[in-house]
Amino acid sequence: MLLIPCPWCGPREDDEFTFGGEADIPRPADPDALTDEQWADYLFMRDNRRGRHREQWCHTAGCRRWFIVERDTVTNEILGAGTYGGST
Amino acid sequence: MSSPISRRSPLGAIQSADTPPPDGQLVERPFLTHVNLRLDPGDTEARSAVHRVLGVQLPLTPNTTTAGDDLTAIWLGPDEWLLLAEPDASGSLAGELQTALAGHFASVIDISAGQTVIRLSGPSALDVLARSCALDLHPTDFPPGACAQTLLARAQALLIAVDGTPTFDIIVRRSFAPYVAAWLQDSAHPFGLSFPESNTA
Amino acid sequence: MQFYSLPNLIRRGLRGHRDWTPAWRKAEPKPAYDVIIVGAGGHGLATAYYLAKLHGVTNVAVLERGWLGGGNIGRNTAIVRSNYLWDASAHIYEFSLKLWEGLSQELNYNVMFSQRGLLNIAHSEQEVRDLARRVGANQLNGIDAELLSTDEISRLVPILNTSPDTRYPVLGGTLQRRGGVARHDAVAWGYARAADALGVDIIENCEVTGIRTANGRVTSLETTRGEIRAGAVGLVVAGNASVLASMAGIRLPIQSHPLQALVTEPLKPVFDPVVMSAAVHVYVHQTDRGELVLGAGIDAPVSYDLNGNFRIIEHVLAAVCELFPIFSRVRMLRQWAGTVDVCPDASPIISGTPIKGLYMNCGWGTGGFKATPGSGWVFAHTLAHQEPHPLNEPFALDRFTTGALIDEHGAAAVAH
Amino acid sequence: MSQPFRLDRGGRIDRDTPIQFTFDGRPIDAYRGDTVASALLASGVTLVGRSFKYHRPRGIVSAGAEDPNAFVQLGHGARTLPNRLATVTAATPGLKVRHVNAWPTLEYDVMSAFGLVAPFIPAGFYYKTLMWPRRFWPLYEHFLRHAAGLGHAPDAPDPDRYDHVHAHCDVLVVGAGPAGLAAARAAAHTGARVILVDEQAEPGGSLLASRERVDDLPGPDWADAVTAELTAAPGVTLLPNTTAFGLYESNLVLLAERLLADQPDDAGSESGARVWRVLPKQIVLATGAHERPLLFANNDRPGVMLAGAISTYVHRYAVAPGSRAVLFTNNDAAYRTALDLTDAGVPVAAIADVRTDPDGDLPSEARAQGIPVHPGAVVRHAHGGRRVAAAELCSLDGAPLGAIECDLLGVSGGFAPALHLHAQASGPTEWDPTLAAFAPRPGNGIHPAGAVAGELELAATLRQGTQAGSAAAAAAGRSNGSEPEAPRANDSAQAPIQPYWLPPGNLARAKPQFVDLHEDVTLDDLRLSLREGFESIEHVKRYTTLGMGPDQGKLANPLATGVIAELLGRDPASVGTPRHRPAYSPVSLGAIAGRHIGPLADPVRVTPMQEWHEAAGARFENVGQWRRAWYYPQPGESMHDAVARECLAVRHRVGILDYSTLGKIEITGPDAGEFLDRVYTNAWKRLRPGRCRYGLMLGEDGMIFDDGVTARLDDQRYLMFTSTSNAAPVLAWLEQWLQTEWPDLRVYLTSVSEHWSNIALAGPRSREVLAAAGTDIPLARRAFPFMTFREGHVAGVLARVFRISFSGELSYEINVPADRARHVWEALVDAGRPFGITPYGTETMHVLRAEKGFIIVGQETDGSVTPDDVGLGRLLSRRKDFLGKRSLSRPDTRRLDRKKLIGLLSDDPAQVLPEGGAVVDIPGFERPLPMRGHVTSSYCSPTLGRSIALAMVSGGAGHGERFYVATLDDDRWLPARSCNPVFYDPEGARQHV
Repeated sequence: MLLIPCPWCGPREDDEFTFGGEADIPRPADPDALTDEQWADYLFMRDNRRGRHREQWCHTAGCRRWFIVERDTVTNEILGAGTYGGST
Repeated sequence: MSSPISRRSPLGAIQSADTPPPDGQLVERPFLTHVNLRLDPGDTEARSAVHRVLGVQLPLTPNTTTAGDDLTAIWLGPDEWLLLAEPDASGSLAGELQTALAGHFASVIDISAGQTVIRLSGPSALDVLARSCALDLHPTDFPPGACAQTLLARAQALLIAVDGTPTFDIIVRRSFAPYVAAWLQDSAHPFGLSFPESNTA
Repeated sequence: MQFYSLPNLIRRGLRGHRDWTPAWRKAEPKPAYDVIIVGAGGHGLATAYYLAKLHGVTNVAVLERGWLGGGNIGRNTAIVRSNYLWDASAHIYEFSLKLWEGLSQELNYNVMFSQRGLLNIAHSEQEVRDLARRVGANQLNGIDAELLSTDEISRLVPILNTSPDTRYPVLGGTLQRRGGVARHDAVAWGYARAADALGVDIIENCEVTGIRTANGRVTSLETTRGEIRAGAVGLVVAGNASVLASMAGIRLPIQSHPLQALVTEPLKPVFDPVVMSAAVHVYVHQTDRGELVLGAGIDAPVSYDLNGNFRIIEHVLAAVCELFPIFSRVRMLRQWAGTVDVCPDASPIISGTPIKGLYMNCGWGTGGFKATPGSGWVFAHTLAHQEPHPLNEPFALDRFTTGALIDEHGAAAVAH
Repeated sequence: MSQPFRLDRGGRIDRDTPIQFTFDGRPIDAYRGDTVASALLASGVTLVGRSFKYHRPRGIVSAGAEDPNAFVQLGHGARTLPNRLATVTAATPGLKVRHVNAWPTLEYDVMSAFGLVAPFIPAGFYYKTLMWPRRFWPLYEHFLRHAAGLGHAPDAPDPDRYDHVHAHCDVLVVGAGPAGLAAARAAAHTGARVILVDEQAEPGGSLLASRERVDDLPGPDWADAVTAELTAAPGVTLLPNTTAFGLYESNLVLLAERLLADQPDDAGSESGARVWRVLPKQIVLATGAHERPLLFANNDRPGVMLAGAISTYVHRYAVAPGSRAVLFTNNDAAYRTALDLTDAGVPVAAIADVRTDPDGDLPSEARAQGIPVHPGAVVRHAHGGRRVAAAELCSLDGAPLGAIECDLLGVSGGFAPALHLHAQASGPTEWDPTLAAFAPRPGNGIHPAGAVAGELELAATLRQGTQAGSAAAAAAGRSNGSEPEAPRANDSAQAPIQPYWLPPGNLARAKPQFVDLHEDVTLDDLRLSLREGFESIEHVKRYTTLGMGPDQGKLANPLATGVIAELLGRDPASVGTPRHRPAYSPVSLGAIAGRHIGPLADPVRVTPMQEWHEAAGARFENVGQWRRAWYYPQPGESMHDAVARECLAVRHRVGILDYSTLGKIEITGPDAGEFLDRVYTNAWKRLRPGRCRYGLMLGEDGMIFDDGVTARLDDQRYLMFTSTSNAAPVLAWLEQWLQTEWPDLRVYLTSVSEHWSNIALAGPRSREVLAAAGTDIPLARRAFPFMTFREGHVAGVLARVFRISFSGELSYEINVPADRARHVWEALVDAGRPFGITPYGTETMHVLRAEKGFIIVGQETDGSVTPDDVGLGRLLSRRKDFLGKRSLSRPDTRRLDRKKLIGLLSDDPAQVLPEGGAVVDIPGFERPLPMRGHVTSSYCSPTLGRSIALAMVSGGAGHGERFYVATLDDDRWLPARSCNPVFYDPEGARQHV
């Protein structure tokens, strides 16, 4: 059970949250300009990193805000959290 | 076709005329006015406009509330609040706010019928909530005036510490109210607490 | 290879079992191999075995970071079935199931494959529709599949709560009689022993730290036991696919999640088939030892963490107590987690890569164990011929570019 | 009283409260305060069970949760408890205790025949045989399964309920022995919130069996005093009978509290349980240590016990587990037991000590008492069958020292810290050579203290506990500067142990020597495992089943580590120990499930009209958590009849549907239109206020995610309807895009799903009904056209009325505040009576929409379906980008042979094609048979008086193409022809009237 540090509500148990996958995957500005490979890379390919991992969480059962958490995917240790616009 | 319009609360309270909620330790507080307010906290003009209507400042500190005589402003998010007021305020409150906020990027939505309030109070309140709530509601961490959106068992709920009795107001969505009420009923039973007849959905 | 049989067991038993030899050699890495398999799990060892047995490729090494069979083959819930929805999946899983049916004899190692039947139950009208669709598809693919009524289900598993008064009543189900379970560790050991006997070097405690390439072709592997040259490399590392692939600069459409499982104290036999309910994320069967083995849902966040997650266990056991009210007083003995590599379509990747000579067999999600023999068989073919077998052609990496996904979320045991 | 082995004084049992229970039907006398084990020992019952594999006679080994043998079945019927440990089960009046795993009786167990063939069924024998003939495996397995197993599952649903509590504290102290009590005291001293748990019925741990004095009080009295002090202290929660069974990340600790049943029943005191879910700021680990058994031939005979356990039975329960004892040790602890036995009047015939010169205080005291001590000696063999009769001693070099008669053989191989909890969460451990065991390293908010930290001396343990308690409180932010003085104890210094793993020389060849008593894993099994290359400790575990029993190998694993190290000639630290897993002690599934069962299993969401539906005799279906009216059968009507009646009512008159479960999201702000343009496939900015539009939402992969109507309420406000099951996912999805990708858009999203109930009036007479119900909204066709919405009063309630249709008929969807919905519903029903208004449910809704060829997301679509596939390509805007658009131009989404939505009419109009049924071009019996697609929806259409179906088939189909649909149960092929998926009113005239 993870304690997710919501930037607004503080640490809460993980079942209050929705996991939103890897962070820092911006939607391409002009998808039509991309090759199928480039689009597939945006759509499906992930670093799935072992260790430091920046990821999106939403405090679904709380303040409904999306934010960024940095977590070690091996130990599940939370290394930091930040808001969009803010930083981790 | 004009039979008097009867209102029904999720937990079975039925009344045509609004009456104050009965006293007690585990009761529904039906038909209160719930207004959802969204605005940019940086828009100080908008906030003072709201202040003029409500008579209280919007709480900017997460998980806190500000209470006026007949109205409580509850923090829901950095740009979202719930205004909890007496039954008769319904409609008018939302209307006044909409007028006051004209021209601002804001949203005022009356959701009174979409949720209800369960009041739990008494010395065993903490023990009862500990059966379904993972938060530490000990007064040192959760003093009167504090609020938190969380889960009660598998339902979302908004908890408000009302006073040090302790007394809690538990705000739940309409369709989840019977489930939450049943949990509280089941948890409260060993402590000799239960809903009055009219509320056992 | 010492032949395993009752007479031999008795003969050696009379001599105190002193002259049994190791099931597989503790091989030292040679400087070079024709093929190197990374990962001594079920799929990797099966690949090596079929390479040597069917394709005459015996200059093969299987590298294992830790101890043989210590990955998902040692952590899974050992369920075997082939009732998948889409043709591509149905064909490879059914091919695999046929191999299972003769595996103990093939390997001269009793993997205790027990075809006690596999029951999928539905709790909603839409689930009934989906199961019916799967049965229809399975039947056309020659896979045994039966649609069951609630009554038939309660006759098959009387201890299952089929009352209409439960929160999510059982509305129907499907049965694959040829489905069942196997002794998961034995599968790894059996393949290891058989592969070793054919000359394959199994090298434990040898971690791959780098993948070297030259002009777009893989040349060698850097390991904790030195550099090893390779003609071809097969990465079969469930739970670490992305990590290994990244060593070759390849990004995969995979996310790794913990999958929870638990086992109870041993009981005298109470039911036979495997029972699965996708809606409540439960699958349960009783082992030959008498323990109930329960599989649960996967954790939502990406993680390689192997300490269990109690919340998921709470949810699953609530569902189990609803489905099997008599299990409420049975006790959980051990709980653990494995890492499942999940593709967006819940189907595996058995494929070449942009790098010549480098092949991947990964992304099996929760379907890996049941596919072990078939996966090894087609991957061996792919490595031996440097091109995919028709059975694994649809599972190419480029399907994520073309969009030709094989969406098996419905047929996968748990919601991904 | 027939308690031959009960001492006539001492003990902490309540001699004034005699009780009686039965063991295999035989009455057993006991006192309140006894465990089942202590009572059995007091009565001279030593044979309590049969071993898992060879069915050898087994007795009680320990006085706690580590016992490998004392598994029994409690009670019977629905309340029975399989595989409970007699050593931790309180003796209660009327408790029925039965043996497990023996037949027909414990004394004469036919399956003990396995013992005879033991030489031929070593570890893993089943991997080497039972393979021929192949078809016999089910037979072999049947036999294996029935031979294995242990207790019996209950035969009826569990009548008990289980409590769950979330708890928080500054310091959680696990274990209420000397270290734990001292720690809890020190932590409480700072005013910290403390929870102290212990698996035993009363706090005190080893103190309850100690000879030492603490702060000038006898150990047990001091424990009582501190317990009283803690019970009185504010902010301290004391939980006896509570096992900390799991430690998870975030230092979440799971406790299982055994509750005394409200009314004594035959399942005894364990029938109820409460699970505590504790999130402490800091943890003091004071879980003590487990004494290690020693290897010698027949070391599993009943009467062979851990030395410490003997002391516990003597001191706590006033039971002498035997009448003549021999002790075998490699450390000082057993001497304490020798003195305890002597004090209790039980002669100690010999102490065999592996050490050549045991000269500590305790050995000297023992010698002084005249106890024969044999230095440098070991027990090589235990004589006796169902009870040990003699211990055969020899010197380390094998020189025989003769057999010494005894009925009690106490062993002590040193102590292994009970670090299970710590290790479960991957807490760091290291090999401690002075203990010859693994010990936990502190850190990560965990403070080990006492025996678990390797401290075996009482005074030091008390000091350590006090420090740990203060340190933990301080780390939790609670400190008042001062640390209470540590309690003083007068215990004697202990000489170091001498690790003893393998018996020397040939002694190691003697058979059988059990490493794991529960699993019947012998020394030879370990040898075989290593010989066959299974050297990793995990391989040994899996190959031999070492430590896989319900005792979790608490005694076996620490011993095995040393034995394997010696057999391999390696350092024990490098051998390691099998991975520790929760639960430390087994916990019942029901206790873990807690309240989440029966009526509280999952929320049942209902609409404000639920009671009306029930009164109207509706049948219901689950749609996610919602319970929706499915159809309203009238007396004598089948489902088919009812649905037919409801359908025709809507087509010819008027029907009323409770559609409140739809998701409703208000989208407000200046950029609301732009936002909708990005998330919907079609264009929205130009939609005029007051108008509605059907929208389609795709995932980024181009596949249909959700659909529904959205209305523009005013310039800057839209109301979006989502499908019932997607209400939450769609809102989350929209918020994610808004907050993470497009924060620049000035848009607010608010769910109003629960505020607005939705009542659908459908059918040619619906306009008249609405008018009759009373409304100030002009209803004339031109005043209120199709796909528009109006705000006004309906039956006196302010409503939003949408003229949209999911049935293809003239239809109004009337949204009113949920608390007034029942009033409006009843008003409409009353007003509709003259028009023959008919309530209809979800089944009829499905038939009506199928007749119109409207898709249901999740039924026609399955996550692999694009808008083109279901004939909605016209909704794909060419002029703007939208989520998923790019994916539609990938090679596979452009394929011409993709599955497309078609209509199917079976040749036999009475034949309803099976939903899910496979569709083929040419039937046949060869397999695999090429499949064109499958039937997604199939109904009997009362309107058309025949069956209709929707199907997805590759390449789609023109009109009248021949297909065959396979039946699912009887291998028949049903001929059918393709057609336009819009079966009824294809021009859509009816909804415009």
